[in-house]
Amino acid sequence: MSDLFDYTVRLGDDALIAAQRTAEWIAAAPQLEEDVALGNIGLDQLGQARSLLQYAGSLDGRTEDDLAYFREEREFRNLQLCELPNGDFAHAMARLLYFATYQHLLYEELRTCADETLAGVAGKAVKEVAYHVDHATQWVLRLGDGTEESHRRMQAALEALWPYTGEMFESDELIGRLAVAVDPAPLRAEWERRVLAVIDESTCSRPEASYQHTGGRSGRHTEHLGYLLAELQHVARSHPGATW
Amino acid sequence: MSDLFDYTVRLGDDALIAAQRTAEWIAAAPQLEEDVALGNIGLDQLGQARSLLQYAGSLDGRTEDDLAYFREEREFRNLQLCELPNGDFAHAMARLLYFATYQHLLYEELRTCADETLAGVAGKAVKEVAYHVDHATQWVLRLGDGTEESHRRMQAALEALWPYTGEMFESDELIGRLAVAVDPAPLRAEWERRVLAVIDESTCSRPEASYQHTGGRSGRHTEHLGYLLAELQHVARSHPGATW
Amino acid sequence: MLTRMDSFQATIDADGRIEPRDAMPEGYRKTLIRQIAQHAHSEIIGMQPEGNWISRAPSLRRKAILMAKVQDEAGHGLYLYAAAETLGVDRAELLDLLHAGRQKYSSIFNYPTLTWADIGAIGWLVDGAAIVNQVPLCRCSYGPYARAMVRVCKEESFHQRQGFEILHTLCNGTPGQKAMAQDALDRWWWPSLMMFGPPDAASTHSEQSMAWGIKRHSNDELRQRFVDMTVPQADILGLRVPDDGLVYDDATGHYTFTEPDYAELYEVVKGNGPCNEKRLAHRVKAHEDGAWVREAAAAYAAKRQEAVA
Amino acid sequence: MLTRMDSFQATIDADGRIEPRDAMPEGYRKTLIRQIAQHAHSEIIGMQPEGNWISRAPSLRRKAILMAKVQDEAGHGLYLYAAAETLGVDRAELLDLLHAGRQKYSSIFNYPTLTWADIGAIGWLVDGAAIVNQVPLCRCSYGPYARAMVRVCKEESFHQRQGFEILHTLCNGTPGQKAMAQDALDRWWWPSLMMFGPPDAASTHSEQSMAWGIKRHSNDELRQRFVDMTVPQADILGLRVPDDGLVYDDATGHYTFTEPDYAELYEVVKGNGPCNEKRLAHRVKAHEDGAWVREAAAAYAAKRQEAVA
Repeated sequence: MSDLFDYTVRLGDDALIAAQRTAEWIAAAPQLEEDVALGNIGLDQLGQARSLLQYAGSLDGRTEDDLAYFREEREFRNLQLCELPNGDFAHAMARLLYFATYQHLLYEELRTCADETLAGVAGKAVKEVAYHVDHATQWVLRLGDGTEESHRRMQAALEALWPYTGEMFESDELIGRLAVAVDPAPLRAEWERRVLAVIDESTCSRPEASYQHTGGRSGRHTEHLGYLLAELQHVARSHPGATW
Repeated sequence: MSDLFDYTVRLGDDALIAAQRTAEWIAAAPQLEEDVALGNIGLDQLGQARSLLQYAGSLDGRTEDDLAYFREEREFRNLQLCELPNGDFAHAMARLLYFATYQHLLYEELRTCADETLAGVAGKAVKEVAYHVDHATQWVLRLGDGTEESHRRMQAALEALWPYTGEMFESDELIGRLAVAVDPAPLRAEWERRVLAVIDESTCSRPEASYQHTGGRSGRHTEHLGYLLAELQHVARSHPGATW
Repeated sequence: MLTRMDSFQATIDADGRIEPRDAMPEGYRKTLIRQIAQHAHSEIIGMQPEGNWISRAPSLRRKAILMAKVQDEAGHGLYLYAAAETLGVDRAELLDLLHAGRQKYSSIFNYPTLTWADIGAIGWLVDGAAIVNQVPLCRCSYGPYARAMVRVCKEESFHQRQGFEILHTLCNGTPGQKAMAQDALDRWWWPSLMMFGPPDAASTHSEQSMAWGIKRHSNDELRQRFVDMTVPQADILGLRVPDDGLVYDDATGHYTFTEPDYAELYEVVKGNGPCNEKRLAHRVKAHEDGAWVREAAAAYAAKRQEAVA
Repeated sequence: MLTRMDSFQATIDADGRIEPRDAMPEGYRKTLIRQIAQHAHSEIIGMQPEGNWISRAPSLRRKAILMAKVQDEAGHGLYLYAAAETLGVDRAELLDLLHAGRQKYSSIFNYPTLTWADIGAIGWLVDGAAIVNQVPLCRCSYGPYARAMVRVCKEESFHQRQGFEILHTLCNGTPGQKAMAQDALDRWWWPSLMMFGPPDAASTHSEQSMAWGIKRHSNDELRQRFVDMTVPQADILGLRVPDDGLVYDDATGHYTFTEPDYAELYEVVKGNGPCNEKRLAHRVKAHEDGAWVREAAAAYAAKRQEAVA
């Protein structure tokens, strides 16, 4: 399998697993407007996943569904941040702020890359994730500067997920070899600037962590992903070869 | 498939799905002794499931694993009571009291049935479930007559699961046709006598229900079973034909 | 001189639209609130049985379609609560009534979704029945409700086609898939027929609603329309409608069919269906889990307001 | 006349057993409490990574074996807490220290179990290493601990064989299964080597523990013993140990191997491993969720007591 395949799968898996978690909020959100908003966001993420996995699949004769439903856990390449269980609504918004801000910076660069397909996907996606960032920002501000309880929960969520943000900016040999790949390491400073500005404004304090989780890009995940995949894949795997 | 197969699968599925839920308590019980006790109970249930599914499988050339891992949700014949999510420890003990008391009465009759294998399984199992009844009884008494909170939780659990007990005593055409089958309908009076005696002693009040759930014996389950099976079956289905 | 109530009756008689600021009889207002609220509640409770399969949808394309559909239902809930609010109640009140079990939602959502094929069956049958019920509501005498229904119906006919398409794919798939489709039809057929409510002879609210131009057709008329529309579609799918009494009557051009077991309907309406407890408990839990979020949003908004003032 | 402490030293020197009512230096008592508690904590935290696969075990036979194994670990926890209690502490205190992060458990359990093969690898490598560590403890100078270890070791050697057997089946299975087994060995090899603690040169508690007959062999000795035992088993499985420096030395009869990255060990011990937070949070949640149950049991017991009195 090619570097381009591997790289595209990373981005596709991020979006796919994020979509799966976002969708768990549907019919469980704090208010109906948020069911709609999270539905939109989940659909955007799923759409990105499909475009990326279709493209990856086209490089080695597989379909998006082959990649989503018939790979093992160790073959998934998403960030651990995306696979963590939902937690409360503050966790959902902290994750969305961290992840969408990263995606925004990444897609912004990717849309000028030499690979037309990736550039095209990124060009469409960058607008979507700008909305995600905005949505998350509004909620982090509201929750951080809302009630005592919401402040406490927002702070806890920002801290709980912070140790999963380092992974977003890891460079590796694949990134070095593949010209069209966006090196995420240099995006970190701007990501921190943006995210910390929101956190500061929210009256929450800046999270710190002595440890940063890693492994998603090489298929070493948290113990949560296995359960997510069992659910995601069970029907498809129960009917091998079927069309839906 | 024969009536004997269908009947044996009912009992086997009850035990299998109960074991799956009981096992979820391991490493999550209120105290270490209870991790051990629930481990024992889950192992007993799983052992019964294996004996019964092995026997059912032997009737039509399948293995216990074929039956456990490669049937669809609609082919499972367990009581809905067994598949409900665990809830709190009071729910676990209410379910065990209801289910094990039923199993005890059933196995007691089954051990004198004309089918040697079923009689043998029942003869071994009846001793195991007598212990389960005893364990559940002790806890229902402790929780019912413990603290205010435990009383409230025990009462809530007894009531929440009561609407799932009617299904245990349903007779149907299969039971009518199959000579070795134990008709559960006549067991109801003694079951109620035993269970209500425990509830009375626990200082809880007797639960009532205007509705009794049904459908498990014809494969109409709650929406919970599908998720349980996705988890149970995912690895096996991911490696069709493999030996473990 | 015409009183304001005369003007109401004149509008109704002329098949015109009553708007929020128009005078209306209290019974008209109450009937509408009850009906629109029940309709809104049905949309949001209806998210659950379908939402149950989003995480397990067997292809990414189907997953996306299903997510969009469930999200549309949340949107329908929003329009409908907004329509109800034009009658002087607010959404929070209506939700409290739902959560307390004092307002109903469509009983169809008290049945479980047990396989992927159920997602097809719900789209085809349940949305199909909803459309038959709702298309006449696009001409309802109350303007805001009628306009909400126009939008809802347009999306629902889209959902209905998607449901049919799911089943069509299954019916042309493996034997296991085809069996799954038949099983879904077997389970959803009778509950779908009951979506039109009790038979006319036993229907309580109908007459006055007809007079007010809220309701345009009787339950039995709509049920017949649904059967006539659906049976030929089942034939296209190659599925058998689970009714031995089903016969096409050349003379009338309609299907004769067996009446569903209304005793079951009454039980489910009373709360005694397979999923009544689960649906309401899920809804209440989401609401309670979200209370701190709504409070925070309100507190934040109040602080901004203060800052501006 | 001999003092009671002289008698302690005499018993140690004669390789005899110290029993709970015997005199012992405070340092001896504290060291033992710390070690036994850490060992007990390791048993109960160790239930989690394996418990993670009970619901997904790919055959019913393996599911039963795994359930029994995890249940044995709970049992080991019980014996070990009981052994610690003979030294004048109680289980509740020790659990509080664990939950507060003030007592440790084996760092090996801070790695995730990612595939079914990890259950084989844990049985084979982790229980294998535990046995190498623990067999000498069956001759530990403190009687209750030594006796608990006899029982624990017997069960663990059983677990170790089961783990090997899981991998043996995978290695003789499909290519996918074999790859899963190799992957598990690749991930668990280095953490297993670290189970013997820091290299002797950096080991802090060892010398005094040796003098007291608590410890019988150095970390590096035990590590070597483990490597010598395990590498031939890997050969039988047809798996490659992920160490390019691994060579059999004919002269010494031992394998030469690359030292693990102890910096990682120190990080994980400090709390910075992939699952430290998850393991402790799960444990604390089970304890907190169970508080009302333990309170109820105590209240009930008190009521019975009163009734009898």
